[in-house]
Amino acid sequence: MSHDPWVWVAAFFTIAIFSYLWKENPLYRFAEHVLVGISVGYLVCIDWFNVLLPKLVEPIMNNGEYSLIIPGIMAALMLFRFSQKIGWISFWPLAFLIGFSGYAIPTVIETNMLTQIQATVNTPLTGGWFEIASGLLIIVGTLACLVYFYFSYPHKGVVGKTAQFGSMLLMISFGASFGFTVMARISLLIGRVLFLLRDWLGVVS
Amino acid sequence: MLNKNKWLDYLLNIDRRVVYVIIFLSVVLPFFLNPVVDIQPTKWVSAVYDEMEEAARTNKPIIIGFDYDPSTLAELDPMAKALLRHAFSRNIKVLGLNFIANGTSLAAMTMDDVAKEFGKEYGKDYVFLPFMPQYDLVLLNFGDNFRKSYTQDFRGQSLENIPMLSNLQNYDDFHMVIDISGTKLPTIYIMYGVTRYHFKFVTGCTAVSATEYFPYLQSGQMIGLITGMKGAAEYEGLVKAKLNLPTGDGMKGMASQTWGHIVIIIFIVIGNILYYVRRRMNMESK
Amino acid sequence: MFFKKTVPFIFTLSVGVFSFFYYFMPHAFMQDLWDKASQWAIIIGGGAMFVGVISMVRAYYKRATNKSDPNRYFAVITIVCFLAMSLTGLITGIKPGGLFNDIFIGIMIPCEATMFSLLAFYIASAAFRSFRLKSFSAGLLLFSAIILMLAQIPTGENISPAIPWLKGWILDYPNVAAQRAILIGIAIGSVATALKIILGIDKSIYAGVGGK
Amino acid sequence: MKNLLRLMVILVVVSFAFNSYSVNTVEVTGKDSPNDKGEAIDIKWITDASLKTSATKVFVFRKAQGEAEYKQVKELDITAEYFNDKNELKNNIPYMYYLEFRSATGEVVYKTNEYGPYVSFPQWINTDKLPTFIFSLVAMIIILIFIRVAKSGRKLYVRPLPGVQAIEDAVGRATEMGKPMIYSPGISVISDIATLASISILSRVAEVVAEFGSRLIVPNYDPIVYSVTDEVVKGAYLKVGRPDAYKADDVYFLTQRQFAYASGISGLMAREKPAANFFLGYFMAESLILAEAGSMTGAIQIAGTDSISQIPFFIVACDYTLIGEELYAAATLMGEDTRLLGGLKGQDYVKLVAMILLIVLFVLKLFGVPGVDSILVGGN
Repeated sequence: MSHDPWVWVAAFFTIAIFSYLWKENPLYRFAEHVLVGISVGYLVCIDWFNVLLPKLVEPIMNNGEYSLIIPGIMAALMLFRFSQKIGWISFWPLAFLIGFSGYAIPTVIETNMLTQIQATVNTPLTGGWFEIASGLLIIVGTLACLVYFYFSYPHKGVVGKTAQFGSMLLMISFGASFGFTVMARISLLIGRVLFLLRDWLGVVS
Repeated sequence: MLNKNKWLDYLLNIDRRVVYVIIFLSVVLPFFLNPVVDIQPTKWVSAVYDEMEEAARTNKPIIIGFDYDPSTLAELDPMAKALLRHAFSRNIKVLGLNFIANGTSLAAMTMDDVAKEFGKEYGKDYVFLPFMPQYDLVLLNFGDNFRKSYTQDFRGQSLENIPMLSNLQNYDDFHMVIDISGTKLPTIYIMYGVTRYHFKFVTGCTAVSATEYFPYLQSGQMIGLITGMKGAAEYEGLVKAKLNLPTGDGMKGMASQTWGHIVIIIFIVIGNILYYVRRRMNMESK
Repeated sequence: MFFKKTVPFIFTLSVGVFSFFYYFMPHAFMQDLWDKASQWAIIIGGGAMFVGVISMVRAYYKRATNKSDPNRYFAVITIVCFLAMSLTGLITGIKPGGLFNDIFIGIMIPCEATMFSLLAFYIASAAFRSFRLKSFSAGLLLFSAIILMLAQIPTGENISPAIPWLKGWILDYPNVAAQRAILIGIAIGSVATALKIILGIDKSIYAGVGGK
Repeated sequence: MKNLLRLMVILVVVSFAFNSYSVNTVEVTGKDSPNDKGEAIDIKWITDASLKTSATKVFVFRKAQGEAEYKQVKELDITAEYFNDKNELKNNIPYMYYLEFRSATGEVVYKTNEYGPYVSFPQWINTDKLPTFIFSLVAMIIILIFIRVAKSGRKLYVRPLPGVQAIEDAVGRATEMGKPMIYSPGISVISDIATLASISILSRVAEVVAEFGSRLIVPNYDPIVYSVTDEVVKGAYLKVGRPDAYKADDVYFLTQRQFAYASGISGLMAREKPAANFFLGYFMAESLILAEAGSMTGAIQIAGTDSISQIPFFIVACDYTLIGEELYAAATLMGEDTRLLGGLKGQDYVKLVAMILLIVLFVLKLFGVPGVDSILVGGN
């Protein structure tokens, strides 16, 4: 058994959340509401000490970088979002921030489109017949899945068959994702069980 | 006939809490049995191990992005620890980054804990830079000089006073970049970092998002992938086999993982059999 | 009208066009401008985090003061916890070893981690009660899922070495094809979204102003 | 580039011929780093094999021409044979370099000659990004054209989807049975395309419901989305001329906490025993809970989401699932949102360009055309 009071607190909250499996109850609600409050408080402190203090307050106070007052004011304007009358002022800083998505257009095109098409074309087609067939599967499969998500032509004839093949590949891929997800969820439970058994009760090493 | 029908109905509509107890036990009991689990590393995990050894050979530091919060802690923390153990045991310096505000303290703790095991000193062997918003911009600026976005470390020290950083400026000075995250951040690293600055990039991800990253592996935008708790166990196995370091939480969980998977597979199979038997009976009775 | 719509539109358009061309134009002139803009963006982003905080506190404050809400005392707990955590952090600092960190380890980690571990139970229950081979697609999906689940544990290797091999092949070939097509689709979608935002065709990003 | 290499080879050969007493000669070459903002010089050398064993570190020294003293700018491992100098370097100033190879004890094993001068200057255009530039323009133009065309109200073809039929059948069956339907628009915000698509489909479903007087329950996660779905359902009743039949209590805001939302709907399903459930929009981990609770009631379930990691659960627990962009396509077929239609068609044609590009490049590669394997993202 642990002698650290914080471990006992952690164990209490772990069990409180687990109690939800039995049914919704006040203990679970308590833990859930505590979590919301604490995580938002946590966010405030991290934001203050890691971002606003070193990037805004200190440069202005200590180094006299007064031009930073402008983004400081813009950051403050964000908070007008809640005003019924002049909520539109918060559009200004928001408009500035979302403008950066202009950089995303070429980035996305190069990273997720051109590089991916290039890699598909460059798929090595060497080795035995099986390696070559597998390589071809990537090329034909990518095309087939793209055809599946192409909506300007009815799925008839060759196009229909290709799309059908694409949908089979999609199912295989989704199956893999499904299996991985099962694994992930069980890992999360293992993490909590390990905490209860080892850190709290000390029954396993 | 009717009896059998009733029985099937009962099983198919069994109280979910019975199922809960079974899965809970299948995860808890293996911890008391202490079975030995043998795990074969996959090629993408071995690739990460080899690259880390390469970093030790070229004597260059590495970057690790700790971008996870408590919700994915169980999957990603063992992985982070395994990577750090390998790095510190081979005297590789580590620069930690973080873009997930809710996980900032976690990353700092994980780094400190593992550093303590190997007697590594903060500021000389590893440094943790603070949380930053607008990660895309920070990652872009890093290619030029990370001092553009960062003025101090997580502990509030000025970057100029940190000996490890004196010779470091941008991605070129690091052997590789690893991002550990269950979010979209690895993709952001590829988009805003790899595409422009062409560094060696490795992802440690939760199992949920694993399948999404394989196109990047095939295209070479990513050179290695560690997936979930199993990936951590594989890495721990490699480090144990080659460097004889003790294994960690990833390996510890594998017995429970095994039983968890088996129980779920059995559930799917039995559930489907019952469902079809029940449906056939319904058709016959009609 | 000018201040409400035109000014933000000009902001977005100019930053958008500039950052689009910055991608192709590395000249120091562009770089210096970009450095300044991105420094500002990080500060504004830091301020933007408070928007979420305020909106959450407002919602819980409303609930806490609503006398007809039977759960109003839970909302009070949230607000008290929020204040306590913020004050602790601002007074004692956020370095490891302090009270702030203890609360993080003692309360935040177990609550959040346990919340998500509940999914293991849900997935087990769903596995038994609702994952059905209703169609050929679902069958293919479940087949590949079971191969993967077996391959991830030593049992798969013990049944047959073909299982881990098949898993590797599925992930490296059919999966790459399928995910790549999805990736390309998402890429085109996000180009369209970014374009619509920059040119002011899509204004839904401004929805929800005024606290409604 | 080739000439430079040839020159280097000649230089190395020549230096061997004349300096036969020193096997360790290391030639250093430098040039302005290409395609950048300036303030950077690429330095390359080839470390002699014998140095690799005797030295452990390489030190790079630099001075601006005219300056008296060299300054150390970088310390590198012996394996390095390339250094991109960005260390407080200025444009348009000629710089001289030399390298020192030092042993573990710090003793200078070998010192190169001075090389240079090298000058750094900025480039306006990054020529390596030309394919990206062209393709970005093509993509943007196609998308803009179709947004225009769709806005003008012209009919654009979208292929028939089995998913649309599935939704209509489900609505029909629920109406026949006289049981309610539950419609969840997902847990995302109004600016999400998935939410827009869901609302577009809802408008059609609500019309049928209003016409035949069946019951539709819409629990919402986001307050703003709620205000829109409320309008849409109310509007549908108005459109078929039965505004009095609209029950305001059936479209409501549930909660903004993920799991509470899921268990709220689960409870609703157990109570109401719906004939059909629709989960259309963006979902996260709660998808599993919703789909399971729904399948236990025996209702027909139609799901659709662009959240890739949740699709598998919907496929195995629902009767029909709209995968990714199929959701948007179904929305354009069922609703009248021109924004969605324009976007969908524009993206479709960009996709077509991508497919053609893929096929053409692959065929060219098969015929052995040189340079195909780096045509799109070749230069770094």
